[in-house]
Amino acid sequence: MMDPKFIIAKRVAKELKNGQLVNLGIGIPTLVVDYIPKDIKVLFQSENGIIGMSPLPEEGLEHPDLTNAGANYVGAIPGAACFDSALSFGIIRGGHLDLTVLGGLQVDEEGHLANWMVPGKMIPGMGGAMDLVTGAKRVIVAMTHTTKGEPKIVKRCTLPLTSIRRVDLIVTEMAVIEPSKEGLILKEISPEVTLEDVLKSTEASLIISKDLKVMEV
Amino acid sequence: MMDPKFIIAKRVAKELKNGQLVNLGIGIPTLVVDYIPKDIKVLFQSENGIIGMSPLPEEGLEHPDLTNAGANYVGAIPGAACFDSALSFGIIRGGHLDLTVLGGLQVDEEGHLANWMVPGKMIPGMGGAMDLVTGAKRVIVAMTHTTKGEPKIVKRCTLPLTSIRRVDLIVTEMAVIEPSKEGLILKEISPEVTLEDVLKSTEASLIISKDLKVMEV
Amino acid sequence: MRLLNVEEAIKMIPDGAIVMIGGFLGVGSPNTLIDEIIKQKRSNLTIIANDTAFPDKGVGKIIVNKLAKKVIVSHIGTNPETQKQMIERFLEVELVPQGTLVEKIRAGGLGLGGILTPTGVGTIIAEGKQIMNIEGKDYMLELPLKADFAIIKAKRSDCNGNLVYSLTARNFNPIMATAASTVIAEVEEILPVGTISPDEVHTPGIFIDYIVKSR
Amino acid sequence: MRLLNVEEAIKMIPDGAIVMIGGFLGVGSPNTLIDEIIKQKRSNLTIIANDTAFPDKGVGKIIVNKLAKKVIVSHIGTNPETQKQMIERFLEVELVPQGTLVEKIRAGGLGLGGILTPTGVGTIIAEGKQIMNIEGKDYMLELPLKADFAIIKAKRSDCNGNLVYSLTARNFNPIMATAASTVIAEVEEILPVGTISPDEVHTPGIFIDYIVKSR
Repeated sequence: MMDPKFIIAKRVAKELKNGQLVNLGIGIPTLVVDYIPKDIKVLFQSENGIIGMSPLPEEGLEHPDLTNAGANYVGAIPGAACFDSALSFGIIRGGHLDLTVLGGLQVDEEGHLANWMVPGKMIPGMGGAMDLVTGAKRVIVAMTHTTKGEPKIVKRCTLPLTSIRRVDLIVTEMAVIEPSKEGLILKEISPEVTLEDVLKSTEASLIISKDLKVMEV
Repeated sequence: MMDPKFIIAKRVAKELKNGQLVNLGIGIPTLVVDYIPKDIKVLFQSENGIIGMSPLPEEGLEHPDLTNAGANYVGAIPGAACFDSALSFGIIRGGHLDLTVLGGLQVDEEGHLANWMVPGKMIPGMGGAMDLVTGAKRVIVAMTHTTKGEPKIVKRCTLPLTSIRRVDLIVTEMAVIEPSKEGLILKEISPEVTLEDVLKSTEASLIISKDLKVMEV
Repeated sequence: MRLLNVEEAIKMIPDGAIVMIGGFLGVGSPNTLIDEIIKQKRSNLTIIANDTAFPDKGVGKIIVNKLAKKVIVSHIGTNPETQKQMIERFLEVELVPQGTLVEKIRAGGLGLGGILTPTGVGTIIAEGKQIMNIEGKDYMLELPLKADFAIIKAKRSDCNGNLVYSLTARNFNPIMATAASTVIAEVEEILPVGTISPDEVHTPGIFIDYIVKSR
Repeated sequence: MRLLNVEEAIKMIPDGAIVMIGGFLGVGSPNTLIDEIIKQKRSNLTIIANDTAFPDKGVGKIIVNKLAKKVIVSHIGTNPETQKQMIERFLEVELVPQGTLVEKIRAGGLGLGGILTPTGVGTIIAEGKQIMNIEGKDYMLELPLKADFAIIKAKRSDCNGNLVYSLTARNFNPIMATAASTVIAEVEEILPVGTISPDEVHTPGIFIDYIVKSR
């Protein structure tokens, strides 16, 4: 089986639509860039202040003033634009960002995401995540289905929420799940696992879609 | 006797201090620029989005994209900077403007200025005046002492106020008056008029400064 | 970003639309677009702009042609026609201090629910407004402003819609570009992508839906 | 604007000062000034910054050298030393969402009494905060942030202090330049007045009190 993170990134890449403005979070979301279909052109925004970010064209071309939100050196496409953090988060909070893909620690039955702290253990801070989840037109959570065998899709988040906005899609290596008013709708299952496997690895109740599909990766 | 507006402009010019950032309103305040002492260098801000405005160097050099807040063609000094209206009013409201000189319809005993409308008659609107009076570090009102024989320095403004901030100085062709907690302090009288003339032309009570001077113009 | 001719661009705007128009007393106004609004007699408009300029300039022409039913502006003093139509009750005029107006538009564009400003506190424009005391000082709550359309003017654009403004013609244009459902930018020249440095861009192209060339 | 050497510049900052520091994970941070803060052991600082960067980079070095008593930041995850000092109760950490942090600083700099943001509503960071419902949506009132000093980094300055930033090194720098009593800008090059076009200037020189050259 492929490394889960590549399966997730590959599946998320299919969600991108031509012409979208997209912000990819650190970790698995960053990998999405490698799987974008050839016929799809998107613009990448990074919250540290750029639209038109691209991968570093080659080693040796690093510029100390051009990085992504994880401080990794990147490139820029012709026609890129830079701006300060106030405009950058204005773009995010103001609904001008079409899609954000973020990592997650937990998502619950209401579609609420928790991804910024584990009280008493790990407190990285929310960075731009709270603004991204609150403001982006579409939010996809890209995360492994479980961590150390523990389900990450839970009845109710035990970790502090990132936002009370319902995320739009959860993509794991096992399944694609769409949070809705009625609850979490299981839309796709990986060809590598059974429905039973998914249900066992999920604490939250899942509504099985009438149109349940095999996850294409 | 000199035209009152030139007397006022000339006296106001003496209030400018080296290195200040100054915004001059339309009308009499605009004339101040012609009387700035040679040893004083100030920067002029205009609320339509420039610091470093200068008079038009000569006719024929008008540029359609470079005007003052009255839509008159101006020049720019080397080292000028342009910006949008949000930053322009951020500079004003945020306390970064050292001085504004504005025209007035009325000023009252509390030092409150009214200069943006005469209900039922003339309603030009406040433009940037409310922000300027509220935000500038120092506000000087430059206006004629009376209009059609009616005092403009009154007990209490009958016209709608521009701000509840007490202005710092009133300069007319007859007198220089400093609003204070205690009331309006008469500081200087024009050599062309008597104390009696000033008191007769002023509706508000004036506290005569112990250090009353002759207005130098 | 799509390039349009001016006729197509103005055809998108329906009668009765809320339209933001850039410019300061006509400087930095999208004049080609304004002239076409008049030509196509787009009417019953609500105009959000800094001012109503002069009778023969910028937003002023829309007023003179009686195409606006309401204006939200900071100043009408340079266009006698505005006050005349206001007195005749043909035109509704909402006056907002200039710095507050631009922050309201910015709040609308950048997803803020409102801002607190000291400007106007204690004056007649504070009537009916919520006052909040923050650390001993009174501020007025001002709510966001958005529009159906923004028509703005820039000096240059690249083919991605990245905009650069010129001198004091910038004014309200970059802020309005963020705050309307559809944004039409009029520009004097359109350059190849890559000819405007990322650090020079004043308005990123993602805010711009359509570009029209100035006539 | 006055040119200073780095020693003089940092001597102005007293122990216990509130200091804003530009940069995003060290990119666009005033490293020459930061190194001098460490050299002069300026201590008990309250730092307002986007993040605490890495132990060997940007603001991170100030943390590692135990010179801060409090940080107001959006992220500490890349610097384990920050969390360690927080747990040891040596360092107070106030976490603020990045978009809220920059708006709080902007409000402080540009004279607003606060802003309403939807970010954080319903989460633990909303505890004790005032919630306001505007047109059916909840927003959180966030108050302005100001500082005694801002130390920022730009690429270039002219002799009037007009600043130009480079690419993603811009980030918080222009906003912080508006919000401190004393603003010290570190720049890589200082150009004659008139060599930076008015339309290219990112931060007008009036915001800048002192310029220091990067080492």
